[in-house]
Amino acid sequence: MLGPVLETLIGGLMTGVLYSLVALGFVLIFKASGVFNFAQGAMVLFAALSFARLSEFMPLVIAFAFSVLIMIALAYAIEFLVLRHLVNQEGIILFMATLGIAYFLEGFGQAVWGSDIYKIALGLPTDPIFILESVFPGGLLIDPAELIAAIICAVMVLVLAVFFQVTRVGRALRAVADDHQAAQSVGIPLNQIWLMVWAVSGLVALVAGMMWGAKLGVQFSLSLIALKALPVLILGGFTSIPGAIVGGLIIGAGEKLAEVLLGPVLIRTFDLAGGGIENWFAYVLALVFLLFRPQGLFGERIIERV
Amino acid sequence: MDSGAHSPGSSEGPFGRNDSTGNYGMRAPSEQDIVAGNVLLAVENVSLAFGGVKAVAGVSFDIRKGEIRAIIGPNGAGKTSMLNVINGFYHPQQGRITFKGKPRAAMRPYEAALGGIARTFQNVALFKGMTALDNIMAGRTLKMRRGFFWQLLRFGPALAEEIEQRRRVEEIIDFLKIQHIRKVQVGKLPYGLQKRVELGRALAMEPDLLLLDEPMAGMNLEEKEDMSRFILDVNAHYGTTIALIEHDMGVVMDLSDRVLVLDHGVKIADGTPAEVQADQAVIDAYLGVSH
Amino acid sequence: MATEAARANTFPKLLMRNARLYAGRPAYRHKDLGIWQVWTWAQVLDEVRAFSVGLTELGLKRDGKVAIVGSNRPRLYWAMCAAQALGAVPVPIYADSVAQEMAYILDHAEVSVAVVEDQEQVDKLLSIVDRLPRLGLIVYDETRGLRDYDHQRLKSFADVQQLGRDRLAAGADSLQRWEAAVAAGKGEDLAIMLYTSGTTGRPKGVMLTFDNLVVSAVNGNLFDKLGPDEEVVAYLPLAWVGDHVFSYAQPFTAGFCVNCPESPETVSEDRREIGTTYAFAPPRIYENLITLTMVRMEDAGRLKRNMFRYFIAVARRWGEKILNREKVPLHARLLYRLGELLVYGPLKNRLGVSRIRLAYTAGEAIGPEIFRFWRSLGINLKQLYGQTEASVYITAQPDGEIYADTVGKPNIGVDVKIAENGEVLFKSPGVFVGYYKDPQQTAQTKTPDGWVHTGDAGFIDPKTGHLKIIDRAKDVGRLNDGSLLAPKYIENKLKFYPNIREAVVYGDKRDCVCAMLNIDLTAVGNWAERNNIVYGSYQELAGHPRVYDMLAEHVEEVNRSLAEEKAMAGAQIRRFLILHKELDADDGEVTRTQKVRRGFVAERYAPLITALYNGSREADISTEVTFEDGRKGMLSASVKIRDVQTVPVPAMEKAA
Amino acid sequence: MTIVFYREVGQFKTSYDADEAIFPIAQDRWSVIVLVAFAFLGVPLFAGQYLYTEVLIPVLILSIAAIGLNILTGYCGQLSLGSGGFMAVGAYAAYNLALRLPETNIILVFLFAGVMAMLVGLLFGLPSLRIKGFYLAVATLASQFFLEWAFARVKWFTNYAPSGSVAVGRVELFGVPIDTPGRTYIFVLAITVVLTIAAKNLVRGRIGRMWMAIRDMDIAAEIIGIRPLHAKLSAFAVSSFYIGVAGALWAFLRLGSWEPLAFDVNRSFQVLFMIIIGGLGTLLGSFLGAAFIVLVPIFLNQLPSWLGISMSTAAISHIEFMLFGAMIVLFLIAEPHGLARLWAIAKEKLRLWPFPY
Repeated sequence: MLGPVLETLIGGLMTGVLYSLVALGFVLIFKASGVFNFAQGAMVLFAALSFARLSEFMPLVIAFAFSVLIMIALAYAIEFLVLRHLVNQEGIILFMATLGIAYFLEGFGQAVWGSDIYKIALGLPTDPIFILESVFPGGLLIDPAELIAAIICAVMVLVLAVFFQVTRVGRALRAVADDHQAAQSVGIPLNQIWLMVWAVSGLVALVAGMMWGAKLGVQFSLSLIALKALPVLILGGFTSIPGAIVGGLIIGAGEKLAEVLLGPVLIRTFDLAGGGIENWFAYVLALVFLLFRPQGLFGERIIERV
Repeated sequence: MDSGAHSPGSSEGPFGRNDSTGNYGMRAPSEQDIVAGNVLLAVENVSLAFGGVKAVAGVSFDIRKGEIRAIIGPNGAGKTSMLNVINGFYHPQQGRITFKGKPRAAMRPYEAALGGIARTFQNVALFKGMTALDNIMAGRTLKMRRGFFWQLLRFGPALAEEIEQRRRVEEIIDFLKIQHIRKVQVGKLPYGLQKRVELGRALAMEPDLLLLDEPMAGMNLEEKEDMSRFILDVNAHYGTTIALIEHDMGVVMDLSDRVLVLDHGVKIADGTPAEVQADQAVIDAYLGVSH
Repeated sequence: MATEAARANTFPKLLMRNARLYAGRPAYRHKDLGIWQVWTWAQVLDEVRAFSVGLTELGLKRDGKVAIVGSNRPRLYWAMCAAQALGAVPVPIYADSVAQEMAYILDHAEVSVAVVEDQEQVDKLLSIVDRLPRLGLIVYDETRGLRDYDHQRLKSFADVQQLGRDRLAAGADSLQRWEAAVAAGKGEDLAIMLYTSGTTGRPKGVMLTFDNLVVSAVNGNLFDKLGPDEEVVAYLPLAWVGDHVFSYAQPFTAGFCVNCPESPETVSEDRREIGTTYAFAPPRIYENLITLTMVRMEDAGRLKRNMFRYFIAVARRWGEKILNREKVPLHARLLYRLGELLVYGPLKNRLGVSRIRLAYTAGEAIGPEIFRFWRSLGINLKQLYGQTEASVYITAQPDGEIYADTVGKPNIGVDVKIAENGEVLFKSPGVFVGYYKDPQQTAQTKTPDGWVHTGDAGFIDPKTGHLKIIDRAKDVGRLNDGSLLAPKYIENKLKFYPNIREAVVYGDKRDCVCAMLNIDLTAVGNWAERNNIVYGSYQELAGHPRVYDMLAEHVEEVNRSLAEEKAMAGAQIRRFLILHKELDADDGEVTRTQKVRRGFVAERYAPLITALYNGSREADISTEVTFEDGRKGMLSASVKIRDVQTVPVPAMEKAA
Repeated sequence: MTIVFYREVGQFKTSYDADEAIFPIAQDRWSVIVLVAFAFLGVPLFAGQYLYTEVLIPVLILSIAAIGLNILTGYCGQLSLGSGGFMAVGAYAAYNLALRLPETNIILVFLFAGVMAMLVGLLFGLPSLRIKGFYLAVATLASQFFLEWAFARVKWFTNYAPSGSVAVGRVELFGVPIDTPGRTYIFVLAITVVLTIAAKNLVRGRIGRMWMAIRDMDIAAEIIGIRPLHAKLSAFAVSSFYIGVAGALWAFLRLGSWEPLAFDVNRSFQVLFMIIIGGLGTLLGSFLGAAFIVLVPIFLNQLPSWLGISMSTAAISHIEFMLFGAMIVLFLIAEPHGLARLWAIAKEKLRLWPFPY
């Protein structure tokens, strides 16, 4: 019994890393511009689509390079066309704006790149690996593709974390997050900062998109899967990078385990047509969590000043 | 507008107001009053800190029925924090607050409101999206009882209640002389008028204790005079007990019966305007701080 | 109806008649607490009766005097009627007069009861009450802020009414007694005493009888066909004969409704809501409305502004003709229709004058431009010449005979003649009894055979048969070179420029004509904004060289127009200055009705006048001023003086 | 012709009742009365199948949903992305009641739908006491996904229909079958009118002021004695009721047969877009927004044929997405108060004419 569970746990953790990556995109933008970027999911879809279609008629590396350029261009467009017109608006307004952006991107992406399901062949090894055969009969099955994906993401996550903590720009970003005026007085043009974070999170989206794409093919539903990052954020706290990472892992593992362990129970008790608990488990988990610790695992506590 | 909230101590009986400058004989209650339980609110050795920062440190004072009580002090003296403690925004780490003779546990602002405490804010806190009329009407929420389904129909009792409350609110509008802006969105009003509307909203609650946080901040002389007049009239006409924070010393001395002086969260003086003015500690605290 | 009124020959009687005839119709509306409170004639009778009986209870006697102080509120009008019902005499007093002025009138009129609006007035009275032994009772309408006052001599209107109601409830006898008192009232009884803030000296108490007022009012109603359906907004001072006739005498006789505004700020708002049909105002009001309109249109988009200008031009060209039912080409009619749709209609709607059937201007000459503007919009604005001593009506313009520069024909029952010195005399049913306690003033004004000296110089215009007023008789003078000088006539020409609020012209027994001007803060201030001229104060703006330039042009235009009229050509303005402060009633420089006290101003600003005539470029002046709250202070300034072009006139025409 | 510009001279109020009327200005009052009368009597004279089923009925039903969300988001300031889920609750509640108690009067069925949605709404509204802004948005999103899942998986809800899709039989009111588009339209219109009036009464009364107070400044609201819990939950309840009813109407009278997908997260966004474009915090906005959202796709579908070019439906739906996305951003930047505000400004201009606004 333990074997399968561990298997799922590992699988879940791997997905979790992907969640973390997407969540990181949110955190980046939220920290730097206080914008809750609902369009992150759409960006993932858009990036994945671009890469998938480009890679059809050019080497992966070049396709990747182009995709990066596209994402940067996109970041620029968003900053130029939307954000700078909404400076010092309430967060909720900006949030709804990103909702609009999300819609636009989904439409635009599919209009440009088409709306079928596209494969991404990263040429990763596919034959399964078995580990801990000594411990478990038959050992635990691990899909190397996922493993590699997870590792790439993990690296990405680390890089970003370091980038934030150490580099000058990173600190600048944090400054902005704390106080816009302050940041400006330090002599950092706000627009550039925003441009940068959007570009970076675009990059993140691209990587995430590629990984997902490689896993389940590039399709519209990507943008929804990416929404999973929302509960991750609530769990981890909107402003915390470690939070995003841990939250991602918890959610990833949690929902897989729930599917396997809780699923059958529910199915039996409520006479369900199949499980599919993952669709909501993350959210409800986050929701319950919210009630007890609104500021998330790592988020700073907000004191209401009057 | 006769509110049930009039405290007996308020109507000035013999001391008729025989000039227009608004000086009400001697009101500051005697010891007997206090024995007679005429203290409306007592604050005992209250302390409040944010993280490490002490906002208020072991402050004690009382507010007596029917008086106008001023709280003054240099910036960052903890005046506003004091008000926030009184109407339940902050919960002091230590100390005791007794309102209407009942010592009270930590309570939410709306509970304070239920108890009869109203207030205005340093930088106007009106409902920007609503008209002056609606803002003041909102102040009467507690006075309105009609349930949901009557509201749905807006008929019979609900309508009657709405109209009754509107009449009362109109009396306040009349009282504050803001008829001409009745239906203007408060966001569009000049600052002085916004302050007046906010006062109106507080009055609509028919409070026993009215907390005013710098009611005259950013006003020109004329507006200040009007506002002073309104505050005195509120105190005289509705018998409302008033505690106000104000920087304009002239105003404080004219209006208040007793003055509490805070500095860096500590009480440095408490007494009649004259006494406080003479107090050395106060003078020192204010050195360099010109108002 | 005339006969009806003849039977009911006092206002209390008229009230009872109206309570019968128009029982259910609105008599008074007052915007209070956000809505229009309405009283029907029947209700008004009840209110008045209650208050009246209450007053008897409190010892008000026949021939007692009752002061009425405050803004236009139903209860204050009712107080007048309540007093009259008992044979007592109401004495309205300007609400904005300072304590001293009040003290004088209260004492002179031997007032025993004062009915006032609110705390402000009560405070004023209390501050002088020691000097007024006779004043036994003060009744206030607005209770606000008064509840802690010492109530020995103080009562609220409601309390007095309650007293009356209790008494009436106690027994039918008091009702009979009251009605008897009303019945006892006779036409020749004294109805009211109006203190005219005469342009010189102490106010005089003009005594008017019921016959004076009722008959003039009835004649006025006939003259303009006013019935019970009119709506008037009462916003002018109660103590002014105009208001007394237009929002008391005429409503009572014709039975129409009087509407009292919520507050001074909301008058125009309230006027729009009510949709007044019969309006009366001094020229200044019509002027301000236009100034405001023009100022606001400056901010409009170019297209709209041009459209506005175009159609206003159309109106100027054709509007009056159409209003006067003259022959007008079809295309003009159509254009005007379009204008009505796009501009005039909406504009009148905004200004709240859409429903006006008849509007009067009086008290002063109105600028022909302004006069025509209103008429061109289709508002039937007419001129009227009247006096307190005449219960208003002397002459008025009949419909269809409207001229900007005349004051019309004698009203029904009025005779007018011109004395040798050019002074206008009249005789009418409205002629006052006399000035209270002032026989020789009375004798000076009123000849034994009943003719009254108006003190105005004028002449009957040969072609129209209308009366024309040129100036106060005593002010018509001559320059040293003998040319005729009618200062008011010139001042009016000056004041017709929106930028000039007030003008005082001197020159009698002097070598040349000089003028002191007041700028209009609204107009000039706005002009300054548009030409981004910065100014900190009225004084600074008034002293600004570019303002001087602008006004100099105006003055020169006036000179040109003067040059065209033989009689006046000699008296052109040589030099002028702009005063550093507005002429103010509180400083006694103008009357409460905004008439300049020329003599007083001359004394007050003597240094300036000397400077005007000794050719100096500027002069220092310091004067005492009174602030709103009654405090006094010194205001000093140095005022520049300007020379202006005059149009040379052939010598032989001088001394015409 | 005088209706072109307002003529308000002579309109004065002698009672608070009149002063607080929904349309204090006579001109407005009359034009609305005429409009409604026309909707009931005039439209049926000329409207055809297409107009009914593709335009009028959808607009009306979605307006109800929009009013619901507007009460929560526009008036009380609580952002919700769960409308789709609550519509689903209404739809399935109605379905099951009609299924299991076939005799129930259709009005009761819809009421029941509303009430069930209300209860669920209250449940998912609870977090709003602790959390604000997009935290709450995420919470509501949770309800959306959970409900979607529940109706897809819990067989009982769908009466064990193998395909998971359900269908309703003929709807009838007091024996009168509501089967023709014309009748459906009148029925929906009647419900819309009633619900709109009720909503108007709520938002202009004590409760509405409570909501708006919370929206504009919750701190100040609390010190005048408004319980945040009370205000927010009541907003959630009323809002969900309206959305639930809308869901039931949509399922019964628009779709007839449906599966959970009909109420997926995109439906939530659709309703949210309606109130953003239409105008937050105005009932008028709810209608304008609904009309806009319904008409634009129709227009887009017609456009190619008018222009004589052919376009795949997929492409059109993509353009639709882009357009809505762009519109949202545009409105948030240019006119955060939406179409309703534009309308209001136009009206003010007419009132002030010829003076500038």
